[in-house]
Amino acid sequence: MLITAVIVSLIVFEYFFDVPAATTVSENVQRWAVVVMAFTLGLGAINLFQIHGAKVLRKDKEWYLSVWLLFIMVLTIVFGIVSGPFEDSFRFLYEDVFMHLGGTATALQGFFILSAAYRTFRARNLDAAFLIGAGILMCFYQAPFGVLIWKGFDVIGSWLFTVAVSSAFRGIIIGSAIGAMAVGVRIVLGREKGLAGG
Amino acid sequence: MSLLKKLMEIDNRILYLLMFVAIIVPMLKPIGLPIPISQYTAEVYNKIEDLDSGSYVIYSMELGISSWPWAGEHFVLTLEHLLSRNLKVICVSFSASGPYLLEKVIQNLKTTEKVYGVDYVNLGFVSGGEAGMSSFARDANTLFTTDFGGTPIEELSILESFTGANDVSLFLGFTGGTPGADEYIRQFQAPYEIPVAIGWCSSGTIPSIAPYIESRQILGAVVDMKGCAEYELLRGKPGPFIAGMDSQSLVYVLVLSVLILGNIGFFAEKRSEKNV
Amino acid sequence: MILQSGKMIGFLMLLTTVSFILYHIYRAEKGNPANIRKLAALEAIDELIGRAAEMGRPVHVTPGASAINHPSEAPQTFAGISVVNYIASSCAELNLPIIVTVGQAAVYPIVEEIVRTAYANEDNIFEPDYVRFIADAYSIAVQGILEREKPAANIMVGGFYNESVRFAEAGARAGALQVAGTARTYQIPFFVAACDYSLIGEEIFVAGAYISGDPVLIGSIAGQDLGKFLSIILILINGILTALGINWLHQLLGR
Amino acid sequence: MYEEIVLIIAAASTLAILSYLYRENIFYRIAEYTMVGISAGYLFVMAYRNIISFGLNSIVQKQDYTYIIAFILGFMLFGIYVKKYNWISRWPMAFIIAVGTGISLRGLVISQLLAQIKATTIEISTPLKTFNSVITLIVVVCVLSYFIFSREQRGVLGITGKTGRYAMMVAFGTVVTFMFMTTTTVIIGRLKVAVLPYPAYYIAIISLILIAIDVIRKKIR
Repeated sequence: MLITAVIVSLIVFEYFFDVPAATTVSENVQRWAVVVMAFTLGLGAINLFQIHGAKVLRKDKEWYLSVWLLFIMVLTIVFGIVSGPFEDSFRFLYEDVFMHLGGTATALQGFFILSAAYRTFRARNLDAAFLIGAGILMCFYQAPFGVLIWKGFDVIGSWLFTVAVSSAFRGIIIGSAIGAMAVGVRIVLGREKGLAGG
Repeated sequence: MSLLKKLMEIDNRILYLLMFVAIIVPMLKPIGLPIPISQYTAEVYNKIEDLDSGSYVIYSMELGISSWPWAGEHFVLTLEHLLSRNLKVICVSFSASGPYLLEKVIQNLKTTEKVYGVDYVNLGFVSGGEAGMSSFARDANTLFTTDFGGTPIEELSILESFTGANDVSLFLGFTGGTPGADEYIRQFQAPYEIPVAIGWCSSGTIPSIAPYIESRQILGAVVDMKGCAEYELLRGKPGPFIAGMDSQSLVYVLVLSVLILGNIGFFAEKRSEKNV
Repeated sequence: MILQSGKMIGFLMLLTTVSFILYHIYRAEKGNPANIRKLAALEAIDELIGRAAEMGRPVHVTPGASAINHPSEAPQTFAGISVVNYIASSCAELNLPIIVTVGQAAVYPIVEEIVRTAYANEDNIFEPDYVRFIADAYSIAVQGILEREKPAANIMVGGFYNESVRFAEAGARAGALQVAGTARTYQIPFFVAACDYSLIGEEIFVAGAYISGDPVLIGSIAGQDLGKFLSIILILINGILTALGINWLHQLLGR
Repeated sequence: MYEEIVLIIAAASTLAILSYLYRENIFYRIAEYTMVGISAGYLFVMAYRNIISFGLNSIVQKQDYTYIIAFILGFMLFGIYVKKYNWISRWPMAFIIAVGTGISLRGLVISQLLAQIKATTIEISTPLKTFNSVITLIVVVCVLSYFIFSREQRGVLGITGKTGRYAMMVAFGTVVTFMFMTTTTVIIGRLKVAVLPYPAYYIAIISLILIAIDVIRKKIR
């Protein structure tokens, strides 16, 4: 799509060159984008309506849960927009209910990693051996008990971290920056599958 | 061999239970292990100490309300530190989940002499991801019409002489991933040359931020509970994070034993297969 | 038209890299693509499918849970779809049952079509439950499938989030040999630690390009390689010059 | 009283999610659906507020009518829900993708590519610093060379590529280990706020009893 190519080029061009006209246009485009992107945030709710509405209509397995989901979603929206996001009703849903659900859900992941570490993280090849070896060593660096056993763990750990780990990530960052340029080129050319098909 | 086999077949749930035990026991009976202060935390702390009073600081919150129970005290501590240095703090969020957390942080401030709208402000959420950041950095004063609570910006005296990133002396970001370090340096550090520091990041993301700290694009970072504990020490206000580090130690002992045990079992199994 | 101060080198770098990529895309479209190497993990896939055929157990494959309308996720999903394509044709050849799980509604029709065609090409029967769309609770559902249906091979290439570690664990416990890859940095470690072969980061795009033979993809990979060569050369020269105390390149590279 | 009720709800929410660790159950399912519902609703509210404060206010108060374009593009997004007019939504999508790509593309050349190349120097000061900087340079080059695909990884490229891969493995191992700290932090927060204080611990006791009953029931079978 031509519009994509034009906008990408304009924004990139304006950054490197001092052309007031281009800057004005690009500034405006960016401010519009702030508003258009806000619209996309609302789409999630509509999408849920479609999926779960269909489930309820079809009386799928556990359709009552879908009803509950839609009910609680509408409730949040009504409280947030009609009575205002600083009212107790909205705050109750968001701060007293969601805060606890969301926080705990984050924690689950750590437990899954723990059991996976126990069952499947095996030094089955040299790659994995390096990975697990570093993992074990870093346990001593990360937690205070390591220093208590031997002061050297802190020294080795921080050396490994600042030199080896951060350099490896530097390599990844440089590589992915170049990769992002390639994606950009494909988008401008309209040759990125899925995205620029229109 | 049979003992090893038994140790190899512990149910996942037992592991989870052990994790809980490792966390709870030190909470009830603290051990008090020493905490060395890392370079990364010290850099953030010293930068705040070195700023001229009256300069603008962006306090950018990308974490959601769910992080309040476990890191809220740190957010408040940092904001109080900024205010005690007489800095003008502009709170903003580039992730939709952030503004309420900012609101909660502000509600829990213990200092009473600082005034909302004069010394600090919560501008709320700017949508648009990097486009939002870019617009905010370029001309924040024309982007906003109200603060998060709906007060028109004309009534907020803190914003009178604030135009955007050019006026800022420090960008302090609190992030759990995206948006995060990459976006900060792309939109704030590189184009405007303002110092960027990470006020809080999760431990898992720090390896990918480290290259930027080593290259001095980012000054430093407060990393997870460890960083918070160090920050508490630096502020001279020992609190919940220092206490929590004991739990961390026990959890890491558990992780260590799990990794080693699993691999011992793996190699023992391999050897016995060879013998057969 | 004034180049903003201090940004010249940046612009040149962008221009050079972009022209490398454009040149290689052009070359590839002219029917003269650069060679890209076949990755070890791809060779392993053949072996895995062979093993599954011997055991008479199915192969599980998934293109990840990522969407296809997001710039950083779409390429991963399409790489995953290419891998599905490759595996589907191998499985169809051996008339081996395949289980493809899809977590995104927009991806499902594409994958279904691919697998159906693959089996039709070999005159083998395509069962409707070969490709399964999982509307929600993707991670729980796939975990369940791995545990119950015990595939002999589990291949996961695409964009994965938190589910990666659970899939890898479930696959390993089901006794499957696993090949996995994603470009999401935080999920790669789990795949490497828990799977037999892994594709790290950009390797999944290379695998996708190798399989699909898409000239644009192959061209952009070859073009990127030149960009990386250039970066390596710059790093080396910069390193040597700074060691000698000569700072002009160092200053040129940025303020 | 209100506070106590809130605490009980907090405890119930926390434990409902955690109960997944024992096994999948209806409490977890309800909690999950509630979470998705509130989260989507919250995003909708945020979207609404931002559209008003950035978009509508700019038109009404500042008389900046160019924002009308943003509104048109925004409403075109809804075309996605009508099969026949699906194509309408492609315009705003293309717009969003274009702005996002352009903005990140222009920033990353200097901030990520060149700045990181620049930072990779050889420092001649103390022997340790020199040693570290040389190692850094070698690792960066090796990692980059691993991601070169149009040459076979043999000879020099073979060695550097392998080294790069192992260096990345060390980095990934570090990531895995470090991740546990967040979990611990989160759980401490959960326990302190929503499980251990009165009257929340009653919920914890009830759920422990439920689990115990479930275990015994399975044993009997």
